[in-house]
Amino acid sequence: MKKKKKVFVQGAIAPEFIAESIAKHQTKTTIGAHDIFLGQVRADEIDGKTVQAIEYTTYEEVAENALHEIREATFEKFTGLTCMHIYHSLGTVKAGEICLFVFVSSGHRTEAFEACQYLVERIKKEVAVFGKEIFEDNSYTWKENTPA
Amino acid sequence: MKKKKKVFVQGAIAPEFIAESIAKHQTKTTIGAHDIFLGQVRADEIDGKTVQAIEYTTYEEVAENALHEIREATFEKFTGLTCMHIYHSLGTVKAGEICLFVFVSSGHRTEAFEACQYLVERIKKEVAVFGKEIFEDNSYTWKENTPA
Amino acid sequence: MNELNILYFGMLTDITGCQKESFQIEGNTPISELKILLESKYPPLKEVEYKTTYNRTLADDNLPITDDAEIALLPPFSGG
Amino acid sequence: MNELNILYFGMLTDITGCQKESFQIEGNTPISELKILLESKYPPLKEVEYKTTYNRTLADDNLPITDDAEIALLPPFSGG
Repeated sequence: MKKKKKVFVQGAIAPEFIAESIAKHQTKTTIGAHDIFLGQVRADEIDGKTVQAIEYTTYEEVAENALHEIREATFEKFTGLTCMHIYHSLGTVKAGEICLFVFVSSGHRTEAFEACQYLVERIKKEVAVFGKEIFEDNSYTWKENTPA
Repeated sequence: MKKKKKVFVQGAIAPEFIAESIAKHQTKTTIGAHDIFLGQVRADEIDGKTVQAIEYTTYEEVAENALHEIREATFEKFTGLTCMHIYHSLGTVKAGEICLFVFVSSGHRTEAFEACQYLVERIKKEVAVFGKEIFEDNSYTWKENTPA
Repeated sequence: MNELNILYFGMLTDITGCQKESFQIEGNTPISELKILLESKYPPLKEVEYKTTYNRTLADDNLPITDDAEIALLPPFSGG
Repeated sequence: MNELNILYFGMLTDITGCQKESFQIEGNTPISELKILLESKYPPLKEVEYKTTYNRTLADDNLPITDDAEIALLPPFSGG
């Protein structure tokens, strides 16, 4: 059993952090394809009010156990994967900022695409994270995920 | 008819360039999902020799016409797309460096995933780019794309 | 008697007004019984969907609570 | 007579030894005839797969060449 990797980061995920993650893979020359999914907070309009930010909370140990299981299952299902990285924000992420970063690498493109999409679907469905959509007047509503 | 966008860049695509592209989308707050595909040059072993770099050439006008058509078809097929960016290297790209950057954004995740994969398949198949795989002793072989 | 530490997450905290509380129950009470007790304390809980964990593992309603445990009530997830 | 500018790409340049050359043909010669002429000049061309463009547009073999044109021979693409 591999060690559990750090997934949760405080606040938004910076584009520079994504660039650094990409750069770190340039020594891995069996990789031919990366697929990166980024979730960005939308300024949705709900009942006439506009979302300014989402505040994320988690049940951290339970979320990390689920992520660990999802990660292992993905490596088993897609045997050509070289790497897999998942980062999710906690706390406040403003509209336009990035709250989810899923990064999958493999020798060839099809596995990278399929594994990345598989991961994102499972993360949204099975990981104990809760989003609170905050409006400009500080009122809020609880985010609901749509099925794919 | 939209104007043709610049696709070809000289040499490898830098991770910082990718970060800048991501950052530019943070003002577009209808976006909820980005999918980014990166093609990276593999150090494949072929007949006992290892690929050090790929040298890309193109028939530029013909390639740009095809890309323009692919872009228009993708916007038509995936009507929820917000943005689409395609960059491909010309000249020498070393093993481990990035030669293709396809960046698709939409309100929701499924369209971003599907459009990105659709674009990459069509680009590989329909765009007049030729890769010459260079070995350590400066001998070479012509790259062949595998079907998805 | 078992001493439970009950955690509430997401929208459930709007119903309970707190994120955690202590709760005492008879030994071997099944999760389903605990849910009835909590739903009578917080009636709007009956109207919402939630899952339950028992010591940080998802638990079926018929599982008996056999020790001083951490129980959490989790509404539908909305990460990403 | 039409004055053609013929371009070769990728692995085809290994066969022809050049990236472009001038070539004269009778007016209204179809692409298929031009291919036969080029394949007799460069026999290994017969063994490989390639597409042809006529003034930068993919062209069928039966299309007649009606002007001084740019013709390109393109082997399978291998971008990305």
